[in-house]
Amino acid sequence: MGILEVKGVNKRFGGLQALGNVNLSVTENTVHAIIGPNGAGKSTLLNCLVGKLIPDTGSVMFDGQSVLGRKPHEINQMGISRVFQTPEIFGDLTVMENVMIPCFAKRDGSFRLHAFESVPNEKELVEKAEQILIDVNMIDQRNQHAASMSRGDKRRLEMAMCLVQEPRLLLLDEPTAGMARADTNNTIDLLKEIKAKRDITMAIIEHDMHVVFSLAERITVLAQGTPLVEDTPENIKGHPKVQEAYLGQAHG
Amino acid sequence: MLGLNSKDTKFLLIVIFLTLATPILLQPFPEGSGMAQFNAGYPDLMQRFAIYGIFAIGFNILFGLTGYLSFGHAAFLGIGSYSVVWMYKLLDYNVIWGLPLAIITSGIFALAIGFISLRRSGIYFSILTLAFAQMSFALAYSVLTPLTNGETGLQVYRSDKQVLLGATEPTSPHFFGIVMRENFWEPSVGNWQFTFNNGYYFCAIIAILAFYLSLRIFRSPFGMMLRAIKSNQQRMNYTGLNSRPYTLAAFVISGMYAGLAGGLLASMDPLAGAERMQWTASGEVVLMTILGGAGTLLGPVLGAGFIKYFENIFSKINDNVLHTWFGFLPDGIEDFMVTIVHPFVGKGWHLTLGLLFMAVVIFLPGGLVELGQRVGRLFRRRDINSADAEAKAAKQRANTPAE
Amino acid sequence: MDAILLQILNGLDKGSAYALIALGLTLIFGTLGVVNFAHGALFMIGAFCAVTMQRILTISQTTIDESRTDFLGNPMKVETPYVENWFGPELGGAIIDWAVPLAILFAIPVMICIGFIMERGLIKHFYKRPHADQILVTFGLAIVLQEVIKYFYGANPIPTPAPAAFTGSFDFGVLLGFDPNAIIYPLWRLVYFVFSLIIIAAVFGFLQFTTFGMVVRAGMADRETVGLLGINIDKRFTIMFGIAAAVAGLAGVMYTPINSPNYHMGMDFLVLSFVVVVVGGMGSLPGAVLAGFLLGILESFASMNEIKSLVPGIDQIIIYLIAIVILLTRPRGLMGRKGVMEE
Amino acid sequence: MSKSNFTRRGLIRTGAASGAALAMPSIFTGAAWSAAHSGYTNAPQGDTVTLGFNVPQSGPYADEGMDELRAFELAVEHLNGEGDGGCLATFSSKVLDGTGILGKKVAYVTGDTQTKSDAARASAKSMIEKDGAIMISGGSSSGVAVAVQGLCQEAGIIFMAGLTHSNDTTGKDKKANGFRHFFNAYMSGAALAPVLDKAYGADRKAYHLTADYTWGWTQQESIQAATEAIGWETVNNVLTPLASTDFSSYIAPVLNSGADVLVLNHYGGNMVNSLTQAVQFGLRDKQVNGKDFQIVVPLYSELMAKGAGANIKGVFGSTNWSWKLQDEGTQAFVRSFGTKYGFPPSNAAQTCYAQTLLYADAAARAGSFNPCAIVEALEGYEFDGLGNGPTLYRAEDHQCFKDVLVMQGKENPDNEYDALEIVEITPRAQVEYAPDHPMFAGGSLGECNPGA
Repeated sequence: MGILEVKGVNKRFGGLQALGNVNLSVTENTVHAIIGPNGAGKSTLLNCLVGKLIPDTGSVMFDGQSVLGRKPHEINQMGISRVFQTPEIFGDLTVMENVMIPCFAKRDGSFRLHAFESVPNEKELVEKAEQILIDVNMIDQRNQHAASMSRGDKRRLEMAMCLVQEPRLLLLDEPTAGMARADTNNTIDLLKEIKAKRDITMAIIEHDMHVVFSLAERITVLAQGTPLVEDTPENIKGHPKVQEAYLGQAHG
Repeated sequence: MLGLNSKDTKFLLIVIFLTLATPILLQPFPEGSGMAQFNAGYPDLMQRFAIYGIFAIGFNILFGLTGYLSFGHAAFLGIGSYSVVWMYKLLDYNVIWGLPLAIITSGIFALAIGFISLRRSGIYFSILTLAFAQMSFALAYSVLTPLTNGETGLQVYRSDKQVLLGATEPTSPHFFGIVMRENFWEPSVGNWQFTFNNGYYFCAIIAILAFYLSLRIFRSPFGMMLRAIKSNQQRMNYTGLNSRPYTLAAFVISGMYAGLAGGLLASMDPLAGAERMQWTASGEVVLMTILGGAGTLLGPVLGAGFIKYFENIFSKINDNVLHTWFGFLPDGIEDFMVTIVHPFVGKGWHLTLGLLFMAVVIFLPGGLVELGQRVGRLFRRRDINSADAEAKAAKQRANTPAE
Repeated sequence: MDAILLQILNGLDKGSAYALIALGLTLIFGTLGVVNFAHGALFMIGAFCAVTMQRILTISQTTIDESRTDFLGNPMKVETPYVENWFGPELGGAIIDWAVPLAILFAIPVMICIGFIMERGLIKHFYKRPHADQILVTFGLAIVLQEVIKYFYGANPIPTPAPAAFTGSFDFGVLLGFDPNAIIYPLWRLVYFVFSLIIIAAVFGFLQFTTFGMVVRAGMADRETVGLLGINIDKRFTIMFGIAAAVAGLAGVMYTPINSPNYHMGMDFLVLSFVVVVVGGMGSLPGAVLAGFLLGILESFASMNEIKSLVPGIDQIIIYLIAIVILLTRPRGLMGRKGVMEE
Repeated sequence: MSKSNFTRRGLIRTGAASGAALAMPSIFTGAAWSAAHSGYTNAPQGDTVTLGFNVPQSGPYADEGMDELRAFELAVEHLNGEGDGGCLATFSSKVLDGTGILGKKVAYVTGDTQTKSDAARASAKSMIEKDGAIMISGGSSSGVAVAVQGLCQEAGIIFMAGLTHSNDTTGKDKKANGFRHFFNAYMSGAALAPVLDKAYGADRKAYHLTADYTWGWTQQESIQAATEAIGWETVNNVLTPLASTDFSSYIAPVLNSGADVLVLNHYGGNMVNSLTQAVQFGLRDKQVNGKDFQIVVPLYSELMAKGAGANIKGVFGSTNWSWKLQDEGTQAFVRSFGTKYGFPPSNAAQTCYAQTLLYADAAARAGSFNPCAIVEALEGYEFDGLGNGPTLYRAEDHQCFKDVLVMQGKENPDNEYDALEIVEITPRAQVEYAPDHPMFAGGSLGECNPGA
């Protein structure tokens, strides 16, 4: 039984079948990549997992509980965090504040009116936030405005914001999209380091095969909204169906 | 001190000093001089500065922090005033009954209106709040006259019950015998005369408390959450936080501030007019906040003072006054100067205000606070790095779309 | 039955006025992304174009009539418009009588110029600024414009009658087989209604069928892409602002016989027109028109005695009530697009 | 060059030896606004006395406010012995001699009421607190008049109301420190009814459109009572929102209602628009019940008549006064006003002029600026020569009783100031009522308040 079980998920947009009978099982403490050509339904699947979209049919279970019908913030509270394709951070806030917010969210749940407390007084949370900034090597930038940072830094910050919540499942939507090779490698190293340090399940949607094969333990290939195969990276590499799907797209 | 870091404590102390010294600071010109026209240190206007300052501080908690632009906050102002006057009518003139009630009733209304309006965001939210306020105004002016006394405004009549009214009790608003409209000290120094008014200091103390509270909210985790909502609601949701309760709490708090301000208006002057709820009054607090610098702590107060000053001082400058000013010039030039200045003062005060709005928005995107900063920077160029929270807030506002 | 027909007619007429104002507002918002609080002021300036036209046509020659005296006992000054001197009282009088329709010719160039100046001189600097700043600066401009008008024309309403040919009313009831006087409606309001429909149709036709309109529509959908195609979208947007100003101005010109213009009539319409635009959905032209008619008709019904006796004061709040109901059931108004003005 | 001092404090300082050291703290237990040694609020020190003219300078009534302000300035001129003296010569009381009031030169301050109760009170307060005004006058709506009157009562200042027509000003909301020269809704009804009877007959059915706020209601109540007394039937009374600019949906059903008279209980912009639109509907060309359809506007003002243009022709209404009156008081006032400003004054202006003179006269007769002395001097005061014929300031409610004018829109006006003509001068006896008349019941004057 995987930590995330997707069964028979269908999603249509008007006449377009975005997802057709998707089944997916992500085992706890693994890195699971979902790959596929453009328009294969990767993002739609991800949005179904986090509550942004609701599938027409099928079930999505996280740790034995259905996520369907729950709001994004409730799903996050269940232990799923998401990294976006373009980093979604609080641009108007400082780096430290960006990390403090998930700390509060983790501790207090969805809402608490702590209007007359002081942020620096939350020693425990401050320490936690500082630690994660040290982990992602951003502690020097703690008072910088998030909006003024480079894209790579924003990505690292976003990951820090997700990790500080100690999620059980981290969803990464093309975490290296638009990055230079060096940055990509840094990100790979960062993710490897994270994986090494803690018990965490990761589901990565990725284009870049280099990233996928550096990180993934299992790979699911999606094409036209349906999973083609699911296997280990070694087996996927030479799989004819996969090559067909990619080459077919490349030629057509 | 008081749960603030040293920098904020210093800031608070400066604000307290400025507020308490207002009766002196606003009388910079000696009586009898031509410039005495510009003195603003008389009780009514000082009270208004404090009260509208509270109103704007509260509005800023909603708009400045979350970016939700309410166009209906005047409704709470009106509700606060009506609550207080009703307490006069039913109990007695002690404001102790009315003010808490004003905060509670406006809080309840804010909860209801906010609960519905916050289902939408952006301009759709603005129009929903506007619609509620306009409905309140229209009904208060007409159908609800038995409750509001309509056009005339709610006031105390001799036939009113006033069950708690004692024989020796003052017959105008007071706080345990401290009568609001009385002055406790009227010193004069040379040609300068100052008025220290009970009502003003009552408002001033409440305004300081309101400011302190808003300072705490700004620095609190709650305030941080509100700024996060303004910055990126999507990330907020994916961080496991439901933004609705936060915005609703901000809406209710700012509604209660507005109710308090409305209640204080009626505490200084026992009459509640329906115009207080009109959209122009809602628009006024938006203007105050943006003009002063939305999202900054002091900006809204400056904006409130700015607008009230123009309304009360510039509208009173008539041709006769102009002739006094330019009386030292030869007749021809005097008349010429009067003709030039005439359209901008007296009945033309709106024109001046409109021009200044435009000038501030065009040249000072961060509002009046930014002006202060620029001037400040001129004086201490080196200190550019000072992580002045105000400057940051002002800059942020200029860089990012607010709603 | 006849009462209901009458109110439908009235609602359509009111609605056409709302739709016309909301249309101009939406044109500016849709193309430029600017929330223009000075739109009401443009409407008001349009109305004062009609007043100015009337003033120009009645520039008078002053003669002294010794046989009569004025209120101070001095010989009476008699003013005869030059127009009447030149063309004779008959034709001259007729020209003055037609001042309002003639003002259309005067208002179009004036309003387009004002629109250009506004866009180039002020608005263009605010495209990248927050909406709150746009609101504040255009609101400031609205105050300045109305104060300038007040300075020159005073605060009192100024009578600007419709041509004599259009005074009086038309009896629809007789056409439909009702008793005489059952459904009568003023001729000028019918003119206004038809005029509004023509303008609305013209704007839609212009956007739908001309290359210029196509580019502008594309620009409304996606400004950057069109910019990348090498089309100077900025210039077109300036022109669009001029057109929107002209639409507002014409609405104002034709409205003067219904509502004697005064300097604050723009502010009176401002809130209402925003409600219409938002109910229609930000940036949607068909939405603005639809919402205009809808609110007009419902407002007319709400003012019927039968309904007022059921719910006292309903006519005071009906517009806002509808706005709330619609916005709660349809999150982005009747035809709004997702993501516009929602952050 | 003109020079005058405007602030009370300036006067105090120039009067007293300047350069005094920090004064001893004086903690008052009495009311504020006091000059402790005089016994009443803002007692004039030095050689001037300051009056406050609080008129609408922005908003829809700004032009009316400007006309009031002109009249005030004229009155101050006359009181100070400048100009031709105006009504000082015709006024039945001869104590005013053009040397100011009680030997003090008259100075004044102005403010903007914005026709909002709140703003009007703020403006009045600044006159009292900052400028030391001892009397406030002006205003162009009943809401403002009642609000400012209440303030003046609390502060211990005399309020001489400007244009305010609601019954409440000297009814439910009357105050000892407040005085109304202008007529009221009841008087409009009482004056109009006989004229309407004569012109349109007793068998008429009236349809009322009424502005939905206090003034509109009292106006409607008064005219309905008066017309029903002559035999008219009231078909319907429809309340219209104050903010309306388009009355078409209210006018449309009128013709079908069986009514043959439309009564527009509107004022200002409301009246201009509703009248214009009713005429556009062709109501006045129609026949109902075999009679010509008629429109009545109970309260007229010259400025609104100007705004309504030709639509006003033949329509009956009432005013407090008209520059067309032929008595010598009117002629004196119109002559000085017309000479100074080039056009005739409105009835709002005349009321403000008369109020200023009446205040000055009362102070002069009482020999004091003490509000209570002035109240005493004005209560039950009979006078003449200010343009309205023999007039009484009734002691019971501080309402002036005088002739009321019934006006009609003129067919061929000579110019824009000539829109109305006098149909009848309704004698004072006909518009009088008992102080406890039900339409005025509910309030009490209370005691005069001198403030300090």
